[in-house]
Amino acid sequence: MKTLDLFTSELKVINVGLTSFKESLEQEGFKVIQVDWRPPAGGDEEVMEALRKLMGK
Amino acid sequence: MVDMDKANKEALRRLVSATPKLVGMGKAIDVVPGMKKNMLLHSGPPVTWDRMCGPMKGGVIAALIYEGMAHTKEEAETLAASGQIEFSPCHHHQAVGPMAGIVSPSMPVYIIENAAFGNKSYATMNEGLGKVLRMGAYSPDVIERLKWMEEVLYPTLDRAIRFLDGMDMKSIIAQALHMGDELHNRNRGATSLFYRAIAPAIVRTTSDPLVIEKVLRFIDGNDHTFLNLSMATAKASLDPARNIEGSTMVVCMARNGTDFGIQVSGLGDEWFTAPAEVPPNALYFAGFTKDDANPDIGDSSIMETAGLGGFAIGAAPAIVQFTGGTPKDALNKTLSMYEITIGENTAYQVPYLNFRGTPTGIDVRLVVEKGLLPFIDTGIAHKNPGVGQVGAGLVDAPMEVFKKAIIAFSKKYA
Amino acid sequence: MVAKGVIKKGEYFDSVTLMLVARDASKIDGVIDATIVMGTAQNKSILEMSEMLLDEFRNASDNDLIIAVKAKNEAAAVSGLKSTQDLLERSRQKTTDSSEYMPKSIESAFKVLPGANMVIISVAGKYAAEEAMKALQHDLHVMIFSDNVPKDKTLEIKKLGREKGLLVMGPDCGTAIINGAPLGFANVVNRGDIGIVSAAGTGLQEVSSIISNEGGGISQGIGTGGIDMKKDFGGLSFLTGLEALIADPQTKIITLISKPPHPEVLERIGEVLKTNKKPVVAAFLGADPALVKSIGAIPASSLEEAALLSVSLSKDVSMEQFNKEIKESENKLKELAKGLAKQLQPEQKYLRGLFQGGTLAYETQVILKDMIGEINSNVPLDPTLKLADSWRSVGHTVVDLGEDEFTVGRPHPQIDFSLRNKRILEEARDKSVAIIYLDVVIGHGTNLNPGEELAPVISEARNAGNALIIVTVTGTDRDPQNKHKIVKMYKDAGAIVLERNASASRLAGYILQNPRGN
Amino acid sequence: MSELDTPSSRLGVSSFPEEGKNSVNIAAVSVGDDIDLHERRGVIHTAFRHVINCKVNGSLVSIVTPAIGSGPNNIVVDSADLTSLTGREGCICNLSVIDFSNARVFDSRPVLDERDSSEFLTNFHFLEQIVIDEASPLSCAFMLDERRAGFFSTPFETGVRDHLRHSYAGFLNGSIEEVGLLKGAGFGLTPQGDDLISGTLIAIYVYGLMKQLPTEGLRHEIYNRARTSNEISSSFLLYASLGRVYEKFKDLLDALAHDRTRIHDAASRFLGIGETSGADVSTGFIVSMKKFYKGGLPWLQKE
Repeated sequence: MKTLDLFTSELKVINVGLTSFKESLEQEGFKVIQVDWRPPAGGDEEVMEALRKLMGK
Repeated sequence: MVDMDKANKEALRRLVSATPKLVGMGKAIDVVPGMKKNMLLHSGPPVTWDRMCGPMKGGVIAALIYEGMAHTKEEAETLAASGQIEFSPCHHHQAVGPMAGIVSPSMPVYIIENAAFGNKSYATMNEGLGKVLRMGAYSPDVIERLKWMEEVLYPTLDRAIRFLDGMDMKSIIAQALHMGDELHNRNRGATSLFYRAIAPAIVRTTSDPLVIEKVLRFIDGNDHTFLNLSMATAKASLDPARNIEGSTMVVCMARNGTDFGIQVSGLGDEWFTAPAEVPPNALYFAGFTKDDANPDIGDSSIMETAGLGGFAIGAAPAIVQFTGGTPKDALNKTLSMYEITIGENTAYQVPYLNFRGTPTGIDVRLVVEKGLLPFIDTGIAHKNPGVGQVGAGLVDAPMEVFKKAIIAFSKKYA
Repeated sequence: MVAKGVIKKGEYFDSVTLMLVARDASKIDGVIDATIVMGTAQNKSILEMSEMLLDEFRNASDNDLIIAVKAKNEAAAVSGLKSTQDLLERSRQKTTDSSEYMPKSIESAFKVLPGANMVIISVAGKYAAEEAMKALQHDLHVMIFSDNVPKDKTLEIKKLGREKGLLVMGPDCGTAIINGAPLGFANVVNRGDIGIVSAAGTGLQEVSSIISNEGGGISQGIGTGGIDMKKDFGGLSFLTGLEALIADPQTKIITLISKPPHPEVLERIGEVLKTNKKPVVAAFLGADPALVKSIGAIPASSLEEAALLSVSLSKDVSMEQFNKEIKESENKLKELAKGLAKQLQPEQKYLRGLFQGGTLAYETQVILKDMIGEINSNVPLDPTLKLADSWRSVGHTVVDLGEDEFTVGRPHPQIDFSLRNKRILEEARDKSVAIIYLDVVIGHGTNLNPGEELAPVISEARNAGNALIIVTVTGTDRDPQNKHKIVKMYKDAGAIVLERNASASRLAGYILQNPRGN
Repeated sequence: MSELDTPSSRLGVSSFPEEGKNSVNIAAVSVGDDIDLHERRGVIHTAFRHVINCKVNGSLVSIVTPAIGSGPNNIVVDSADLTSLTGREGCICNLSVIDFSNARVFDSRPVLDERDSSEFLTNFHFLEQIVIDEASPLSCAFMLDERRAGFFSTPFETGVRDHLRHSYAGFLNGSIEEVGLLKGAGFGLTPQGDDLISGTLIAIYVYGLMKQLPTEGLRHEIYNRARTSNEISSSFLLYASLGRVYEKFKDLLDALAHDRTRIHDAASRFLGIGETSGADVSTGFIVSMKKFYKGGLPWLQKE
């Protein structure tokens, strides 16, 4: 059961977005990695749609 | 639907298993495919005379005077505008040229052979820094140098290269990366290795000591001697990866000072273009500013396309000021490129990443998905003909061209 | 000359570290020689020759690490040995260069942090879905803080999560507590045996804080976002969370928090509970207790009750005892109300609740509607009571300042106090206002100086008029802001401070039911 | 040594879930040719930032970062740092969480034969000079250049130096029993004596190739005398005795035999292993080769 694996493993977080969440977790001594995220296709809907097709989504 | 990952793996395999070798030299008109007496090759995607930027126009003028087709600037301009001169991108002739990238019929070119795939590529000899044709200069001294290169330098080098029975470009580049080059903005290591290899052969094959001295000094005096060779090497390595059904790998990035263009393996020879920009955060030589700079120009971005240049900047701490930072920043720049590339080239390594292979094979999908643009570690020309290089720096490829490619791709395949 | 040393069984350090540490150690004052080697026969004989072989070393094995220090005197030897061991320990904590590189995508974040198991997403709603799908495809649990995620995408995500048995917390999930880690806007609470699934953000904060303050503890606090309990979303995330807590050996008591779920969702929750042996407390605020009983859960009328019930269950306090205590505290509350009511003038009739926490605004209305009647609101229980203008109060009024109408172009009221502070002073000058009711939610992610931000405004409001100011604070003393400290500041400023929203609401209710206090 | 008494209690691989839950989260780049992937459950032996050693049904398998490189018993994974794999209590490692689909098999046999002999010898002095110049102070490189003996200062250090000097000289003068005195001596997780022996073992193998002599028996005997309960050291010795080499040493041999221009890079990388290990193996290799080319294999003549 994947949720149980989570509860019994060390929590390791990937944070996409607000860095304050990363800082809070680090303050409490948890492992976090921040993703330097940027909007796909610079936010261009048409292109994102085309990309989704190509990525088979 | 085609298996793009498989296609890309194949494209990368061809790129990294290339065996580029400098086999000799020849006159463009004799060796370059499709070259004509009234044809001038230029860098980047196709461009007409009226849309050409200053440096490229200057280069054209210089070439026409050099070819004896015109005697003055004005004559040259009229001729160029008359339609009697055919302009064609280097890339359409298995050739590449730095900056303006002008190749005229009687110019000597290096011949690189990729034996593994039986294809060749061509590039002119590097003229050095300052007032040079590739920067659009056409003053008498420029023409004179070109003449000397044709009449003295070319035969001397050609003899030496053939005496050596060719030169393995891959191992020179591999070693140069360990000597602090990234092979685009810094070619000092590679040029030294080239010098080391060619010098004895020149001495052996040339009788006149004055010629020997001048030729050796010329090679030694120009750290960018090897640039044209590394570009031709990249070109020869990339061409076999073209036209692979379903591959989203970029096989060419090139700029003509007006447009920035890319070509993608799975999309044949179609160019996807957008306006070329002036490098925003470049390092300008004393006395020059952004206002003097010409928009991004030259085929030299073939280096990044092949996983070198900016992609390998982590190997070149000596020029990190171009990245506006520390060696660590340069490493992070290189690290970020692994996120948009298909794989690594184990023959070309970044020592400071524990000899990890350079990030190689740009995947259009990854660029668009991650919104992370390939960056090019490039030189910058003055916007006016003939002034020469005014700086160097990092410039991002425009997102526009990758978006266009994705749209075209989904039209063709999805 | 004194030799000291220890054997470290089964401790391995790379040889570079060993060498450096030994070198540093031999530089320490009074130390003549210091070395760290494997306890092989050969090394022992070499130690012997250099007079560093202690008897306890003789039975060290090839795999044991020997730390030996030789010094001028006892003291130097002891300190030398100690600092050697310290140096070794420190070498363990060395961080790595690779962490300096910021990966550009979830995929590559893996390479820097292999074994990652949770992704928090707080990018703009239209992108959040894409990232969440990636996370799930990599078998990662996900918390989506972002709101305005398209409904179809939301369903897609929740379905995939359900299929794969992965937690999908959100969209619009403000808070969660996983393995003791505060995710999003969360409080620092004790760990323990009470597991919570909540479809109401501040609800989870309020309940987990009360539990912690009452000496109980949280095993897991799973948020789902409010939308989860709507018909179309069938409680997909809620059910996964519930099943997880049923299976989790650390969890002895399960606490459920939500606004009344859609009947079909409630039914599905009942299905899952059929197999469950653990006691379940459910605060489905405003739902019919009979319904809650019918699915085998103990109904709680408020977040406070849910929390206290859970704690007494986890501490095996008898129901009689529990009810007795509730009665006592209730009586205290009524006494307090009497005293306060006496301070009011005849024209002071109305309650004005200005909320940072949506769930709390909702709970207060649920509690007070039966005590003081109709309450106008921008988020009313009864649509006919919707405020024409959210910026102007009418009669009894409760506003949730966390609603979009207030937050466009402005940070959430839990971060930016300015808007509410202005409104407080307006209400204070209104002669018809009897009570200004405020909640303050603290914890990670919220305003770091709620004391300094609000206390002065409270005293100013007290001077501006005669309205009573009731404040309730959600959080714990271990939160970065320290609950205890700010409670005191508010009291000193002239506010009545209660630590739970439900009590505070009922206090307000009692006061208004009996304005003269007789 | 049974799995129970492996000293691994605190070095569990937390992100390695139990069997059956194959949430693959790390990809293998290469797999050593001596690894049997049928058995995928093991016990952590030791764990460092770049290396996790596991006992997988009796033999040692090392999960390593690309920085360490391939080897007969190495699994190179695509990660710059394994620290985060080694946080939690418990000591099971489960290789089935590694994605092997794109891994290539590493061939640990050096590419050499008698035809390389001459080039090899001419290039040898390059290597020797590099080791003398670049080896770390407390390595065995003092055996190549006496001036380096001065690096050993404290009584224990000089003790180590002299012990290594004498026992190794004895060993190379043909008394195979001296292996017993050499093994386990000196600094490092793999004691320097063991590294010298590894160097010699590879030298014997290479010399055998060049001179086309059978040396298997000899290598086997030396290994049997050299092995200890230090599993890491023993597995290095084992592979050396089998003529199996790790990527960095394979590259070095290849450079020595085929491409002079690469010797310096290859040597520097090899010297980078451990604090002294790389240097000690190289020293053993160089000293032995020189000895063999002067007067053949000392131990054989005795018999």
